[in-house]
Amino acid sequence: MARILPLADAVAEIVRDGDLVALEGFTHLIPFAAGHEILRQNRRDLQLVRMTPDVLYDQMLGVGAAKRLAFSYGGNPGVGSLHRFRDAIEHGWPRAIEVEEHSHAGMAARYVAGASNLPFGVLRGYAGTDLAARTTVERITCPFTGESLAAVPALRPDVGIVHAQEADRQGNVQLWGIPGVQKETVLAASRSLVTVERIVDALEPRPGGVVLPGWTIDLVAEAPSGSQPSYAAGITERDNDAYRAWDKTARDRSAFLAWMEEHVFGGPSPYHDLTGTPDAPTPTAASAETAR
Amino acid sequence: MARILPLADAVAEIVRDGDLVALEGFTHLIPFAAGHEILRQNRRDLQLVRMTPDVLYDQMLGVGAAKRLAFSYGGNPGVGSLHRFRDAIEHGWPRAIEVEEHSHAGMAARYVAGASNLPFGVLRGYAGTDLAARTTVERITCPFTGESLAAVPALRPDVGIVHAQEADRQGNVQLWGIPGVQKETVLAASRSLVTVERIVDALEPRPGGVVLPGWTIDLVAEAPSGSQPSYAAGITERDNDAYRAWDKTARDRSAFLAWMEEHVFGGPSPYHDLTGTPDAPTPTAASAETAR
Amino acid sequence: MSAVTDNAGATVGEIQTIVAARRLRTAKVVFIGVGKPSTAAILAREIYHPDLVLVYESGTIGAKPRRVPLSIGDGELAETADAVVSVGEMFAYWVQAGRIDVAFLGAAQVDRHANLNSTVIGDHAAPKTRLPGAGGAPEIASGCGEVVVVVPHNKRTLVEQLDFVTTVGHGDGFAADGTPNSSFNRAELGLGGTGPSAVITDLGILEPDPVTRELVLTELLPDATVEAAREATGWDLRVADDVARIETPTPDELAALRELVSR
Amino acid sequence: MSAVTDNAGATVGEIQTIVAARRLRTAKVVFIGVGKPSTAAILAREIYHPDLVLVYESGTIGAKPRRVPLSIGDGELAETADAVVSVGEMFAYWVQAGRIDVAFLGAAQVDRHANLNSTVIGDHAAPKTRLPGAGGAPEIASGCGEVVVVVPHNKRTLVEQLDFVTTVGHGDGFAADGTPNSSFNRAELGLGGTGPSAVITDLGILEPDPVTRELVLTELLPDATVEAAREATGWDLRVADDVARIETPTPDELAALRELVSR
Repeated sequence: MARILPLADAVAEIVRDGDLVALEGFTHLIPFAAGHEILRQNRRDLQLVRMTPDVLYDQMLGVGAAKRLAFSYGGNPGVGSLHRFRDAIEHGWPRAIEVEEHSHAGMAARYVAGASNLPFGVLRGYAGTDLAARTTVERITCPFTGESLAAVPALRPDVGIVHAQEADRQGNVQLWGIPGVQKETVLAASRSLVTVERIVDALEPRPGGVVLPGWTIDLVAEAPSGSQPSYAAGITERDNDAYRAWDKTARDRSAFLAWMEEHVFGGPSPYHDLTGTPDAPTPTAASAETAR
Repeated sequence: MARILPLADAVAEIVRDGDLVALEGFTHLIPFAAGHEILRQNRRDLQLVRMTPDVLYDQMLGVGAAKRLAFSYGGNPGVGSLHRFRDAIEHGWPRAIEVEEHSHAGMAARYVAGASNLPFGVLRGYAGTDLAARTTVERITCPFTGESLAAVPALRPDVGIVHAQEADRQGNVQLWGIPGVQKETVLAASRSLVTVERIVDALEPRPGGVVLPGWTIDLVAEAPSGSQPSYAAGITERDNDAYRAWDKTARDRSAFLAWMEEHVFGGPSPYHDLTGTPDAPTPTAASAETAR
Repeated sequence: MSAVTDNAGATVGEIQTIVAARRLRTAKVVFIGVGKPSTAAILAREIYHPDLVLVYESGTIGAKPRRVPLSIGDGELAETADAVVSVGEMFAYWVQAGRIDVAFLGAAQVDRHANLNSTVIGDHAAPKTRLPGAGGAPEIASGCGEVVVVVPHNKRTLVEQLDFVTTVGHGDGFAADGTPNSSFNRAELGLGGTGPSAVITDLGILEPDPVTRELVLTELLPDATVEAAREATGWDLRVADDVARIETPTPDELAALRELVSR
Repeated sequence: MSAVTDNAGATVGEIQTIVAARRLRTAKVVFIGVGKPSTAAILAREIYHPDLVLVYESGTIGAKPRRVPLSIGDGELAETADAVVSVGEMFAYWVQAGRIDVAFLGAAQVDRHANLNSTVIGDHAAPKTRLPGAGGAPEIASGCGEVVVVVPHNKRTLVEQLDFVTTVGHGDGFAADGTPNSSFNRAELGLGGTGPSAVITDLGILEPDPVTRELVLTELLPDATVEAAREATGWDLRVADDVARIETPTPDELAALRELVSR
């Protein structure tokens, strides 16, 4: 059975400095509330993993919380660049990060292999690209046909964090809509946290429902609107204006830092109602400063 | 878009003598009606594939329709032996069959590889077993960890046939309940036929629903109760008595042949209402004789 | 199992089922095939351990059957499950990933190191008796934390030499000093889990020696004897110094089992 | 795209979108990223081809969006899809399996053999401009039947030499006698599909030569010229003997596009 904790307690328990952490959500169910809580708790030297680092990872990279990023597409979907991501890679600001990049197909195969307890995944991919020489990929030969395919290493994060629509009181989780790699993230990770819009007495089976039994999850935390400005199908709407507005905020280092100070470190989240986390610590000025 | 045909026409179009044919259904949604129609049409030298050959394959092997069988578990679940399957393997009656056997994990990996257009699947399996020397499996080394794993060849049937609860008039199919390898069978096969309990105006999304778009399927045929004595969740019930009764019928060659003559070749199916196939041909005495 | 009235003493079949159920008192997640193991797991969930998670290879995770299903794919399993997944996912994400603590397996033959045959009696190419085959067993036995084997106790089942190794138990075992008797052992084969922890028969319980991994008779059913067990075993059966007597089923256990089977 | 009134002539951006939409008249299943290609595919489904199946890499198969989504994962895509699958399944069972006829891709750089860069400008280890990266492009381009590239026509985009090969188009191409110019070609790399069939720019359409696979200017937008296209290309652009003039968008096409974008 998963334990149900306030978000701040859950993050404090599960994320450690230096961890390989995947906060997943393929355009949907992105765990913004959990990510912000990680920043408020001033976790450092994270090795972040995510197929589609978007605004959340822009924020995490922008305050220097990560030393490494593995990913496959680092853009603000439909808007443009992630300016903090670019600044970190192009100028090492606020710190240099090591980058490992894959294709989506490769990252998905890595998660599937991790969830399957296989050391590698196989795909038709990478052949002829310059990626092949700059990432962790090997060629493997089919023992039956002699064909050459790509092998990618399994992804086994220390911590997997995803958002979902609901959990019951035993910590069984159900999500629906675009499933992304949410299930694989939890099943591949050594430790897992699922934030949910709401906790209900019983999960009602739904079309498209993906259920993760509570015994496969370590911690569940209630975080209403916790994936905003992305969304939780059927409960919240994607806040496209917030994604567009982020482009302007993130272009400028000072504007970015001021925004983070006001909305993440110093005040209520801009995106969500954190009633699920009454005990969220307010970071001291010192810790917020260190975070930069 | 899948074409919707009467069952007899669909089978006549899609199954040829000698084909590698998978009629799948993991205890649920087993396509009995389609299998019986294949027998009525007197297809020969089939290379049958199925994870769990049960009563349907006992019948198909018992009339000598197959020259080869690839499988992972050949039993009458909860009842005991498949006597026709045993007679074919132990005594070559009515004809000898070539056997390729795998484990469930291996067969599932073969279907997944086939549906994925990969030449092989990888699993932790077969090591130390006598299966390894008697089936198509190779060892493969992880290029990252050096671990040795099993590689199994992808399964790409000529024809994949499954049963499902419903299709709409464009041939989009929905099934629910135990999904088995139904999706993989259709996606891995060169040609596919889905029999359905009913054809509806529009598919209503359901909990646990697996949808196969019509453009991934060649043919759809209506076959109400077409998976009896197995079942279609929510529509028919598993006929456990029929499975138990089969044990007695199949023990004796003459009793078996008489049963097949009466119920499959000569008369209405014992299991289902074939109103979906008004044009099912009645085999001549000669063709029924050949089938033995 | 022979017919008994509701109040009669337990049959050996009933005791065997109850003994199997008791093995699940501390398990969290159990993987189940058909037959006695299914009954035992359902019983364990009902009387010892309501949170026990039943996983069937048909893809039903957390099934809560009220009746003993005939097949591992009966409709009630999917209807009551927490999650229902494809067979491919079941074996990859759940069995191979090591998420299951205990698996129950049957077999036609078991050898002294708890290797199992469910494929063939006689030669594979020209079998005397063709058995159903591997099913999920080989990978269940390497993916789950431990395996409990449930078989009848007789010389046809407990044999000196398997006709076919379908599922690896403890391979060729180990010498008394802990060195493997051959390369046929779980570590060298890269198998996960700890392998068979018990063989539950209708005479008693055999458990692997902690060092040699040879099966040792450690417990006897109420009316069974060491002599009967040795006589019904196809090899020279080792017997523990202190063979325990299996506790007779309690009236509650027996009543619950009978009520379950009668549903 | 510059502002126009509803009744004004089409902008080049609008024409580019309509040209892209027209490429889908005979496609059955199209794979879509964000931006212009998404608009083009939705438009094609609405005005030419109601059965066109739109597949988004977010896992939504057969989506029927009424609006142009900002991201490839907007809620309307899942709500209107025939099936919604995980990302792992999308790339394995759908893209890699070759079930998709046409894919639209954008890129920051395109070379004369339609190889694409969406990773980096400058050196990968010390980039001048870090781009979003590969996303699904490399495997989309080897799994789908053909690829249509949609890019602006300028020397920064159509370059002599890519800074990074993210996605293989036609490799190093072929000599006039059909022998490959190097081992960098689709067949030798084992890639599926036929690769890029067109590069649609805001000046015209470039298509690979049937033999050499070098891009050739084959069609021009209504107001574009061969000279302008050559001037805006980073290599010595080949021009077809008979460059066709792209048909001006019909009032119906233009009205439908504008109505779609305004929703």
